[in-house]
Amino acid sequence: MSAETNTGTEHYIAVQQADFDVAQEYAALRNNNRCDGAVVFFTGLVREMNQGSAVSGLTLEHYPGMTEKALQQIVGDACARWPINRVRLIHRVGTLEISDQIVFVGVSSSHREAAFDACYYIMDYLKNRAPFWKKEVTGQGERWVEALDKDKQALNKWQTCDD
Amino acid sequence: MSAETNTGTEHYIAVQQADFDVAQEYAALRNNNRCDGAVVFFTGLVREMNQGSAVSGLTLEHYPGMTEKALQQIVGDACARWPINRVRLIHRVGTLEISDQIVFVGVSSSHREAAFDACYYIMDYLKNRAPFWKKEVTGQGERWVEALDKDKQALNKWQTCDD
Amino acid sequence: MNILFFAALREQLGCAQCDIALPLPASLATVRAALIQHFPQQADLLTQGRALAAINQNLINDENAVINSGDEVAFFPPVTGG
Amino acid sequence: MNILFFAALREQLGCAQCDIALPLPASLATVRAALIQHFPQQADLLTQGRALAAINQNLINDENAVINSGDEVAFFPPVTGG
Repeated sequence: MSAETNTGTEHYIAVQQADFDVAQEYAALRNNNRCDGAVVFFTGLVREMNQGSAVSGLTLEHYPGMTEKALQQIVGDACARWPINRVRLIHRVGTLEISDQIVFVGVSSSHREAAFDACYYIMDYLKNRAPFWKKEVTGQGERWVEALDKDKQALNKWQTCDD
Repeated sequence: MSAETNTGTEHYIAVQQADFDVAQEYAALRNNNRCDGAVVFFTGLVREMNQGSAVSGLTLEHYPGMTEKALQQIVGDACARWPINRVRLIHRVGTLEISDQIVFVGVSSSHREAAFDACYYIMDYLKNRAPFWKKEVTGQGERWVEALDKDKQALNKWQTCDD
Repeated sequence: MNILFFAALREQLGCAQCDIALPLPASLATVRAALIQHFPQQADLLTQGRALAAINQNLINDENAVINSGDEVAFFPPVTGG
Repeated sequence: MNILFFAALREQLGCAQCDIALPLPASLATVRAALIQHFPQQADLLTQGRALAAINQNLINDENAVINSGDEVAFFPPVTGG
Protein backbone atom coordinates (compact mmCIF):
# COMPACT_ATOMS: atom_id res chain seq x y z
CA MET A 1 0.00 0.00 0.00
CA SER A 2 3.04 2.27 -0.20
CA ALA A 3 4.61 3.53 -3.40
CA GLU A 4 7.43 6.00 -3.75
CA THR A 5 8.44 7.34 -7.09
CA ASN A 6 10.97 9.89 -8.22
CA THR A 7 9.94 11.87 -11.29
CA GLY A 8 13.33 13.47 -11.93
CA THR A 9 16.10 14.30 -9.53
CA GLU A 10 14.23 16.71 -7.34
CA HIS A 11 10.65 15.47 -7.20
CA TYR A 12 9.14 13.06 -4.76
CA ILE A 13 5.70 11.45 -5.00
CA ALA A 14 4.32 8.96 -2.49
CA VAL A 15 1.00 7.23 -1.77
CA GLN A 16 1.11 5.74 1.69
CA GLN A 17 -0.86 4.77 4.80
CA ALA A 18 1.77 6.28 7.10
CA ASP A 19 1.52 9.86 8.31
CA PHE A 20 4.02 12.43 7.03
CA ASP A 21 6.11 15.02 8.87
CA VAL A 22 5.73 18.53 7.47
CA ALA A 23 9.01 19.69 9.04
CA GLN A 24 10.86 16.89 7.26
CA GLU A 25 9.17 17.67 3.95
CA TYR A 26 9.96 21.36 4.30
CA ALA A 27 13.59 20.51 5.05
CA ALA A 28 13.76 18.37 1.91
CA LEU A 29 12.51 21.32 -0.15
CA ARG A 30 14.95 23.73 1.44
CA ASN A 31 18.16 21.84 2.27
CA ASN A 32 21.14 22.54 -0.01
CA ASN A 33 18.91 24.74 -2.08
CA ARG A 34 20.67 28.06 -2.63
CA CYS A 35 18.72 29.13 -5.70
CA ASP A 36 15.12 29.03 -4.48
CA GLY A 37 13.66 32.05 -2.74
CA ALA A 38 10.15 30.69 -2.31
CA VAL A 39 8.53 27.59 -0.80
CA VAL A 40 4.77 27.13 -0.88
CA PHE A 41 3.05 24.17 0.66
CA PHE A 42 -0.45 22.93 1.15
CA THR A 43 -1.74 20.36 3.61
CA GLY A 44 -5.23 18.90 3.55
CA LEU A 45 -6.68 17.80 6.91
CA VAL A 46 -9.75 15.76 7.91
CA ARG A 47 -12.44 18.28 8.92
CA GLU A 48 -15.07 17.59 11.53
CA MET A 49 -17.89 19.03 9.41
CA ASN A 50 -18.32 18.07 5.77
CA GLN A 51 -21.26 18.46 3.41
CA GLY A 52 -23.53 19.21 6.36
CA SER A 53 -22.73 16.35 8.74
CA ALA A 54 -20.44 15.81 11.68
CA VAL A 55 -17.72 13.38 10.63
CA SER A 56 -15.87 11.12 13.07
CA GLY A 57 -13.36 9.70 10.61
CA LEU A 58 -12.88 8.49 7.06
CA THR A 59 -11.39 5.82 4.88
CA LEU A 60 -9.46 6.70 1.75
CA GLU A 61 -9.62 4.17 -1.08
CA HIS A 62 -7.45 4.46 -4.18
CA TYR A 63 -6.61 2.67 -7.43
CA PRO A 64 -3.08 1.38 -6.88
CA GLY A 65 -0.86 1.97 -9.87
CA MET A 66 -3.14 4.50 -11.52
CA THR A 67 -2.88 6.83 -8.54
CA GLU A 68 0.89 7.14 -8.81
CA LYS A 69 0.66 7.52 -12.59
CA ALA A 70 -1.94 10.29 -12.29
CA LEU A 71 0.10 12.17 -9.67
CA GLN A 72 3.25 11.94 -11.80
CA GLN A 73 1.33 13.31 -14.77
CA ILE A 74 0.01 16.25 -12.74
CA VAL A 75 3.43 17.09 -11.28
CA GLY A 76 5.02 16.75 -14.73
CA ASP A 77 2.44 19.12 -16.21
CA ALA A 78 3.10 21.67 -13.44
CA CYS A 79 6.86 21.45 -14.05
CA ALA A 80 6.34 22.02 -17.78
CA ARG A 81 4.23 25.08 -17.09
CA TRP A 82 6.19 26.87 -14.33
CA PRO A 83 9.90 27.23 -13.47
CA ILE A 84 9.73 25.21 -10.27
CA ASN A 85 12.66 23.27 -8.91
CA ARG A 86 11.45 20.80 -6.28
CA VAL A 87 8.06 19.21 -5.75
CA ARG A 88 7.05 16.89 -2.92
CA LEU A 89 3.61 15.28 -3.03
CA ILE A 90 2.36 12.78 -0.46
CA HIS A 91 -1.20 11.43 -0.29
CA ARG A 92 -2.34 9.10 2.43
CA VAL A 93 -4.77 6.17 2.05
CA GLY A 94 -6.52 3.98 4.61
CA THR A 95 -8.30 4.98 7.80
CA LEU A 96 -7.96 8.55 9.11
CA GLU A 97 -9.35 10.49 12.08
CA ILE A 98 -10.44 14.11 12.56
CA SER A 99 -7.54 16.56 12.12
CA ASP A 100 -5.36 13.89 10.54
CA GLN A 101 -3.18 14.96 7.64
CA ILE A 102 -4.42 13.69 4.25
CA VAL A 103 -2.22 15.30 1.63
CA PHE A 104 0.95 17.37 1.37
CA VAL A 105 2.03 19.36 -1.69
CA GLY A 106 5.24 21.38 -1.40
CA VAL A 107 6.86 23.36 -4.21
CA SER A 108 10.07 25.41 -4.29
CA SER A 109 10.97 27.97 -6.91
CA SER A 110 13.16 31.02 -7.41
CA HIS A 111 10.10 33.25 -7.18
CA ARG A 112 6.82 33.14 -5.33
CA GLU A 113 4.48 33.37 -8.32
CA ALA A 114 5.57 30.02 -9.79
CA ALA A 115 5.54 28.32 -6.38
CA PHE A 116 2.03 29.55 -5.51
CA ASP A 117 0.55 28.79 -8.92
CA ALA A 118 2.13 25.35 -9.27
CA CYS A 119 1.11 24.25 -5.76
CA TYR A 120 -2.48 25.42 -6.31
CA TYR A 121 -2.57 23.81 -9.79
CA ILE A 122 -1.36 20.45 -8.43
CA MET A 123 -4.08 20.45 -5.76
CA ASP A 124 -6.81 21.45 -8.23
CA TYR A 125 -5.85 18.67 -10.64
CA LEU A 126 -5.36 16.11 -7.87
CA LYS A 127 -8.92 16.84 -6.74
CA ASN A 128 -10.25 16.07 -10.25
CA ARG A 129 -7.88 13.52 -11.76
CA ALA A 130 -6.24 11.37 -9.10
CA PRO A 131 -8.22 8.19 -8.27
CA PHE A 132 -8.84 8.59 -4.54
CA TRP A 133 -12.24 8.24 -2.90
CA LYS A 134 -13.27 9.25 0.62
CA LYS A 135 -15.82 7.33 2.67
CA GLU A 136 -16.87 9.20 5.79
CA VAL A 137 -18.15 7.87 9.09
CA THR A 138 -21.00 10.09 10.36
CA GLY A 139 -23.64 9.80 13.08
CA GLN A 140 -25.97 8.49 10.36
CA GLY A 141 -23.53 5.78 9.28
CA GLU A 142 -20.97 5.60 6.50
CA ARG A 143 -21.27 7.51 3.24
CA TRP A 144 -19.14 8.13 0.17
CA VAL A 145 -18.19 11.76 -0.26
CA GLU A 146 -19.81 13.36 -3.32
CA ALA A 147 -17.59 15.03 -5.90
CA LEU A 148 -18.32 18.76 -6.02
CA ASP A 149 -18.97 20.95 -9.05
CA LYS A 150 -16.79 23.65 -7.53
CA ASP A 151 -13.78 21.33 -7.70
CA LYS A 152 -14.44 20.74 -11.39
CA GLN A 153 -14.89 24.47 -11.97
CA ALA A 154 -11.60 25.14 -10.13
CA LEU A 155 -9.79 23.86 -13.23
CA ASN A 156 -11.12 26.77 -15.29
CA LYS A 157 -8.56 29.12 -13.78
CA TRP A 158 -5.78 27.08 -15.39
CA GLN A 159 -7.23 27.13 -18.91
CA THR A 160 -5.00 28.86 -21.43
CA CYS A 161 -5.72 29.95 -24.99
CA ASP A 162 -4.00 26.93 -26.48
CA ASP A 163 -5.82 24.39 -24.35
CA MET B 1 13.61 45.08 17.51
CA SER B 2 10.91 42.48 18.24
CA ALA B 3 7.19 43.14 18.18
CA GLU B 4 4.40 40.63 18.60
CA THR B 5 0.83 41.58 18.06
CA ASN B 6 -2.40 39.67 18.14
CA THR B 7 -5.04 40.92 15.70
CA GLY B 8 -7.92 38.88 17.08
CA THR B 9 -7.91 35.57 18.87
CA GLU B 10 -6.41 33.48 16.11
CA HIS B 11 -3.92 35.70 14.28
CA TYR B 12 -0.29 36.22 15.06
CA ILE B 13 1.98 38.86 13.54
CA ALA B 14 5.63 39.32 14.49
CA VAL B 15 8.62 41.34 13.25
CA GLN B 16 11.78 39.93 14.75
CA GLN B 17 15.51 39.31 14.30
CA ALA B 18 15.20 35.72 15.55
CA ASP B 19 14.67 32.85 13.15
CA PHE B 20 11.32 31.03 13.16
CA ASP B 21 10.48 27.33 13.22
CA VAL B 22 8.12 26.27 10.44
CA ALA B 23 7.09 23.09 12.30
CA GLN B 24 6.05 25.17 15.30
CA GLU B 25 4.12 27.63 13.11
CA TYR B 26 2.38 24.80 11.31
CA ALA B 27 1.45 23.22 14.65
CA ALA B 28 -0.04 26.54 15.80
CA LEU B 29 -2.21 26.65 12.67
CA ARG B 30 -3.32 23.06 13.07
CA ASN B 31 -3.54 22.27 16.80
CA ASN B 32 -7.04 22.05 18.27
CA ASN B 33 -8.40 23.04 14.91
CA ARG B 34 -11.15 20.61 13.96
CA CYS B 35 -12.89 22.84 11.43
CA ASP B 36 -10.10 23.66 8.98
CA GLY B 37 -9.38 21.30 6.11
CA ALA B 38 -6.67 23.37 4.47
CA VAL B 39 -3.39 24.96 5.51
CA VAL B 40 -1.31 26.94 3.01
CA PHE B 41 1.99 28.48 3.90
CA PHE B 42 4.70 30.45 2.18
CA THR B 43 8.30 30.95 3.23
CA GLY B 44 10.68 33.39 1.60
CA LEU B 45 14.38 32.48 1.67
CA VAL B 46 17.57 34.40 0.85
CA ARG B 47 18.59 33.37 -2.67
CA GLU B 48 22.18 33.20 -3.86
CA MET B 49 21.42 34.97 -7.14
CA ASN B 50 19.36 38.15 -7.28
CA GLN B 51 18.95 40.74 -10.01
CA GLY B 52 21.98 39.32 -11.83
CA SER B 53 24.56 39.15 -9.04
CA ALA B 54 25.81 36.53 -6.61
CA VAL B 55 24.70 37.53 -3.13
CA SER B 56 26.53 36.47 0.01
CA GLY B 57 24.05 37.90 2.52
CA LEU B 58 21.71 40.76 3.23
CA THR B 59 20.50 43.20 5.85
CA LEU B 60 16.81 43.90 6.30
CA GLU B 61 15.92 47.38 7.50
CA HIS B 62 12.39 48.30 8.55
CA TYR B 63 10.33 51.19 9.91
CA PRO B 64 9.50 50.09 13.48
CA GLY B 65 5.88 50.74 14.34
CA MET B 66 4.72 51.28 10.78
CA THR B 67 5.79 47.76 9.81
CA GLU B 68 3.51 46.12 12.36
CA LYS B 69 0.68 48.49 11.46
CA ALA B 70 1.02 47.72 7.74
CA LEU B 71 1.09 43.95 8.35
CA GLN B 72 -2.00 44.13 10.57
CA GLN B 73 -3.80 46.09 7.87
CA ILE B 74 -2.92 43.52 5.21
CA VAL B 75 -3.95 40.55 7.36
CA GLY B 76 -7.17 42.34 8.33
CA ASP B 77 -7.98 42.99 4.68
CA ALA B 78 -7.38 39.32 3.83
CA CYS B 79 -9.66 38.22 6.69
CA ALA B 80 -12.40 40.56 5.46
CA ARG B 81 -12.13 39.13 1.97
CA TRP B 82 -11.88 35.36 2.56
CA PRO B 83 -13.31 32.96 5.18
CA ILE B 84 -9.98 32.16 6.79
CA ASN B 85 -9.61 31.16 10.41
CA ARG B 86 -5.99 31.47 11.47
CA VAL B 87 -3.16 33.57 10.08
CA ARG B 88 0.46 33.57 11.22
CA LEU B 89 2.85 36.11 9.72
CA ILE B 90 6.47 36.50 10.76
CA HIS B 91 9.01 38.76 9.04
CA ARG B 92 12.63 38.89 10.07
CA VAL B 93 14.86 41.99 10.16
CA GLY B 94 18.61 42.38 10.62
CA THR B 95 21.45 40.43 9.04
CA LEU B 96 20.71 37.24 7.10
CA GLU B 97 22.75 34.70 5.14
CA ILE B 98 22.08 32.64 2.00
CA SER B 99 19.20 30.17 2.48
CA ASP B 100 18.08 31.89 5.69
CA GLN B 101 14.36 32.22 6.23
CA ILE B 102 13.05 35.78 5.73
CA VAL B 103 9.28 35.56 5.97
CA PHE B 104 6.55 33.09 6.91
CA VAL B 105 2.87 33.43 6.02
CA GLY B 106 0.57 30.61 7.10
CA VAL B 107 -3.21 30.53 6.64
CA SER B 108 -5.79 27.94 7.66
CA SER B 109 -9.32 27.71 6.30
CA SER B 110 -12.13 25.22 5.84
CA HIS B 111 -11.37 25.04 2.13
CA ARG B 112 -8.26 25.31 0.01
CA GLU B 113 -9.39 28.17 -2.25
CA ALA B 114 -9.57 30.71 0.59
CA ALA B 115 -6.30 29.50 2.11
CA PHE B 116 -4.38 29.72 -1.18
CA ASP B 117 -5.83 33.08 -2.20
CA ALA B 118 -5.39 34.72 1.20
CA CYS B 119 -1.78 33.52 1.60
CA TYR B 120 -0.88 34.73 -1.90
CA TYR B 121 -2.69 38.05 -1.32
CA ILE B 122 -0.86 38.68 1.95
CA MET B 123 2.51 38.11 0.28
CA ASP B 124 1.67 40.32 -2.71
CA TYR B 125 0.59 43.20 -0.47
CA LEU B 126 3.50 42.71 1.93
CA LYS B 127 5.85 43.08 -1.05
CA ASN B 128 4.27 46.44 -1.96
CA ARG B 129 3.04 47.97 1.29
CA ALA B 130 5.12 46.82 4.26
CA PRO B 131 8.12 49.08 4.98
CA PHE B 132 11.03 46.63 4.74
CA TRP B 133 14.14 47.23 2.64
CA LYS B 134 16.83 44.74 1.66
CA LYS B 135 20.48 45.66 1.29
CA GLU B 136 22.51 42.90 -0.33
CA VAL B 137 26.19 42.09 0.00
CA THR B 138 27.62 41.14 -3.42
CA GLY B 139 31.12 40.67 -4.86
CA GLN B 140 30.86 44.28 -6.04
CA GLY B 141 30.01 45.58 -2.56
CA GLU B 142 26.71 46.42 -0.90
CA ARG B 143 23.61 47.55 -2.78
CA TRP B 144 20.00 48.29 -2.00
CA VAL B 145 17.58 45.93 -3.76
CA GLU B 146 15.47 47.69 -6.38
CA ALA B 147 11.69 47.42 -6.17
CA LEU B 148 10.35 45.53 -9.20
CA ASP B 149 7.49 46.48 -11.50
CA LYS B 150 6.33 42.87 -11.47
CA ASP B 151 5.67 43.09 -7.74
CA LYS B 152 3.53 46.18 -8.30
CA GLN B 153 1.70 44.46 -11.16
CA ALA B 154 1.10 41.41 -8.95
CA LEU B 155 -1.56 43.45 -7.13
CA ASN B 156 -3.68 43.61 -10.29
CA LYS B 157 -4.89 40.05 -9.78
CA TRP B 158 -6.62 41.17 -6.56
CA GLN B 159 -8.49 44.10 -8.08
CA THR B 160 -12.25 43.76 -7.88
CA CYS B 161 -15.00 45.77 -9.54
CA ASP B 162 -15.63 47.85 -6.44
CA ASP B 163 -11.98 48.80 -5.88
CA MET C 1 -12.65 -8.99 -20.80
CA ASN C 2 -11.98 -8.07 -17.18
CA ILE C 3 -13.20 -4.77 -15.74
CA LEU C 4 -12.20 -3.25 -12.38
CA PHE C 5 -14.50 -1.24 -10.09
CA PHE C 6 -13.66 1.11 -7.23
CA ALA C 7 -15.25 2.88 -4.27
CA ALA C 8 -19.05 3.47 -4.27
CA LEU C 9 -19.42 1.74 -7.65
CA ARG C 10 -17.61 -1.35 -6.36
CA GLU C 11 -20.03 -1.49 -3.41
CA GLN C 12 -23.13 -0.78 -5.49
CA LEU C 13 -22.26 -3.47 -8.07
CA GLY C 14 -21.26 -5.83 -5.29
CA CYS C 15 -17.94 -6.77 -6.87
CA ALA C 16 -14.41 -5.38 -7.30
CA GLN C 17 -14.21 -6.71 -10.86
CA CYS C 18 -16.21 -8.67 -13.41
CA ASP C 19 -15.67 -10.60 -16.65
CA ILE C 20 -17.69 -9.62 -19.69
CA ALA C 21 -17.71 -11.49 -22.98
CA LEU C 22 -17.02 -8.94 -25.71
CA PRO C 23 -15.06 -9.04 -28.98
CA LEU C 24 -12.04 -6.72 -28.83
CA PRO C 25 -10.98 -4.15 -30.00
CA ALA C 26 -14.11 -2.27 -28.96
CA SER C 27 -14.86 1.38 -28.20
CA LEU C 28 -15.28 2.60 -24.64
CA ALA C 29 -18.94 3.29 -25.53
CA THR C 30 -19.41 -0.36 -26.55
CA VAL C 31 -17.81 -1.63 -23.34
CA ARG C 32 -19.94 0.74 -21.28
CA ALA C 33 -23.11 -0.47 -23.04
CA ALA C 34 -22.16 -4.12 -22.41
CA LEU C 35 -21.53 -3.29 -18.77
CA ILE C 36 -24.94 -1.66 -18.45
CA GLN C 37 -26.52 -4.77 -19.99
CA HIS C 38 -24.64 -6.90 -17.46
CA PHE C 39 -25.84 -4.77 -14.51
CA PRO C 40 -29.34 -3.60 -15.61
CA GLN C 41 -30.37 -2.72 -12.03
CA GLN C 42 -27.43 -0.29 -11.73
CA ALA C 43 -27.68 1.14 -15.25
CA ASP C 44 -27.92 4.76 -14.08
CA LEU C 45 -24.71 4.43 -12.02
CA LEU C 46 -22.77 3.37 -15.11
CA THR C 47 -23.71 6.17 -17.49
CA GLN C 48 -21.10 8.59 -18.83
CA GLY C 49 -20.46 11.28 -16.20
CA ARG C 50 -21.62 9.12 -13.27
CA ALA C 51 -18.98 6.46 -13.90
CA LEU C 52 -15.54 7.61 -15.09
CA ALA C 53 -13.42 5.18 -17.10
CA ALA C 54 -9.70 4.49 -17.20
CA ILE C 55 -7.83 2.50 -19.84
CA ASN C 56 -4.39 1.31 -18.79
CA GLN C 57 -4.61 3.60 -15.76
CA ASN C 58 -5.28 6.74 -17.82
CA LEU C 59 -8.51 8.65 -17.34
CA ILE C 60 -10.43 8.61 -20.66
CA ASN C 61 -13.02 11.22 -21.58
CA ASP C 62 -13.48 10.14 -25.20
CA GLU C 63 -16.16 7.44 -25.53
CA ASN C 64 -14.68 6.56 -28.94
CA ALA C 65 -11.38 5.51 -27.35
CA VAL C 66 -10.43 1.96 -28.38
CA ILE C 67 -9.91 -0.87 -25.91
CA ASN C 68 -7.65 -3.67 -27.09
CA SER C 69 -7.12 -7.16 -25.75
CA GLY C 70 -4.88 -7.03 -22.69
CA ASP C 71 -5.78 -3.44 -21.77
CA GLU C 72 -6.56 -2.77 -18.11
CA VAL C 73 -10.04 -1.22 -17.92
CA ALA C 74 -11.63 0.32 -14.83
CA PHE C 75 -14.84 2.17 -13.99
CA PHE C 76 -15.30 4.32 -10.89
CA PRO C 77 -17.18 7.34 -9.51
CA PRO C 78 -15.84 10.92 -9.79
CA VAL C 79 -12.79 11.15 -7.53
CA THR C 80 -12.84 12.79 -4.08
CA GLY C 81 -9.26 12.79 -2.78
CA GLY C 82 -7.17 15.70 -1.56
CA MET D 1 8.67 69.81 11.57
CA ASN D 2 10.60 66.57 11.89
CA ILE D 3 10.85 64.11 8.96
CA LEU D 4 12.16 60.53 9.12
CA PHE D 5 14.14 58.78 6.35
CA PHE D 6 14.79 55.07 5.80
CA ALA D 7 17.01 52.73 3.80
CA ALA D 8 18.70 54.03 0.61
CA LEU D 9 17.16 57.48 1.05
CA ARG D 10 18.54 57.73 4.59
CA GLU D 11 22.01 56.91 3.27
CA GLN D 12 21.75 59.22 0.24
CA LEU D 13 20.59 62.17 2.34
CA GLY D 14 23.16 61.33 4.99
CA CYS D 15 20.70 61.51 7.88
CA ALA D 16 17.96 59.43 9.52
CA GLN D 17 15.81 62.52 10.11
CA CYS D 18 15.83 66.27 9.61
CA ASP D 19 14.03 69.34 10.88
CA ILE D 20 12.38 71.65 8.37
CA ALA D 21 10.77 74.99 9.21
CA LEU D 22 7.29 74.96 7.67
CA PRO D 23 3.91 76.34 8.79
CA LEU D 24 1.43 73.50 9.52
CA PRO D 25 -1.07 72.26 8.46
CA ALA D 26 0.47 71.78 5.02
CA SER D 27 -0.18 69.39 2.15
CA LEU D 28 2.15 66.46 1.46
CA ALA D 29 3.06 68.22 -1.82
CA THR D 30 4.15 71.31 0.14
CA VAL D 31 6.25 69.27 2.54
CA ARG D 32 7.83 67.37 -0.35
CA ALA D 33 8.69 70.67 -2.10
CA ALA D 34 10.24 72.05 1.09
CA LEU D 35 12.25 68.85 1.46
CA ILE D 36 13.54 69.14 -2.11
CA GLN D 37 14.57 72.74 -1.41
CA HIS D 38 16.39 71.54 1.70
CA PHE D 39 18.25 68.81 -0.23
CA PRO D 40 18.73 70.35 -3.72
CA GLN D 41 21.51 67.88 -4.63
CA GLN D 42 19.16 64.94 -4.01
CA ALA D 43 16.06 66.51 -5.59
CA ASP D 44 15.46 63.63 -8.02
CA LEU D 45 15.47 61.06 -5.18
CA LEU D 46 12.68 62.92 -3.43
CA THR D 47 10.17 63.19 -6.27
CA GLN D 48 6.79 61.47 -6.10
CA GLY D 49 7.20 57.82 -7.10
CA ARG D 50 10.91 57.67 -6.17
CA ALA D 51 10.25 58.57 -2.52
CA LEU D 52 7.11 57.19 -0.89
CA ALA D 53 5.60 59.07 2.03
CA ALA D 54 3.91 57.93 5.24
CA ILE D 55 1.87 60.08 7.62
CA ASN D 56 1.41 58.62 11.08
CA GLN D 57 2.76 55.30 9.77
CA ASN D 58 0.20 55.05 6.96
CA LEU D 59 1.38 54.96 3.35
CA ILE D 60 -0.05 58.04 1.56
CA ASN D 61 -0.56 58.21 -2.20
CA ASP D 62 -2.51 61.47 -2.27
CA GLU D 63 -0.19 64.48 -2.51
CA ASN D 64 -3.09 66.65 -1.24
CA ALA D 65 -3.15 64.80 2.08
CA VAL D 66 -2.85 67.24 5.00
CA ILE D 67 -0.04 67.08 7.56
CA ASN D 68 -0.86 68.58 10.95
CA SER D 69 1.37 69.61 13.80
CA GLY D 70 2.42 66.50 15.76
CA ASP D 71 2.01 64.09 12.83
CA GLU D 72 4.82 61.59 12.26
CA VAL D 73 6.06 62.02 8.68
CA ALA D 74 8.51 59.73 6.86
CA PHE D 75 9.96 59.44 3.36
CA PHE D 76 11.53 56.27 2.00
CA PRO D 77 12.18 54.32 -1.23
CA PRO D 78 9.73 51.74 -2.62
CA VAL D 79 9.73 48.78 -0.24
CA THR D 80 11.58 45.50 -0.94
CA GLY D 81 10.71 43.10 1.87
CA GLY D 82 9.28 39.59 1.65
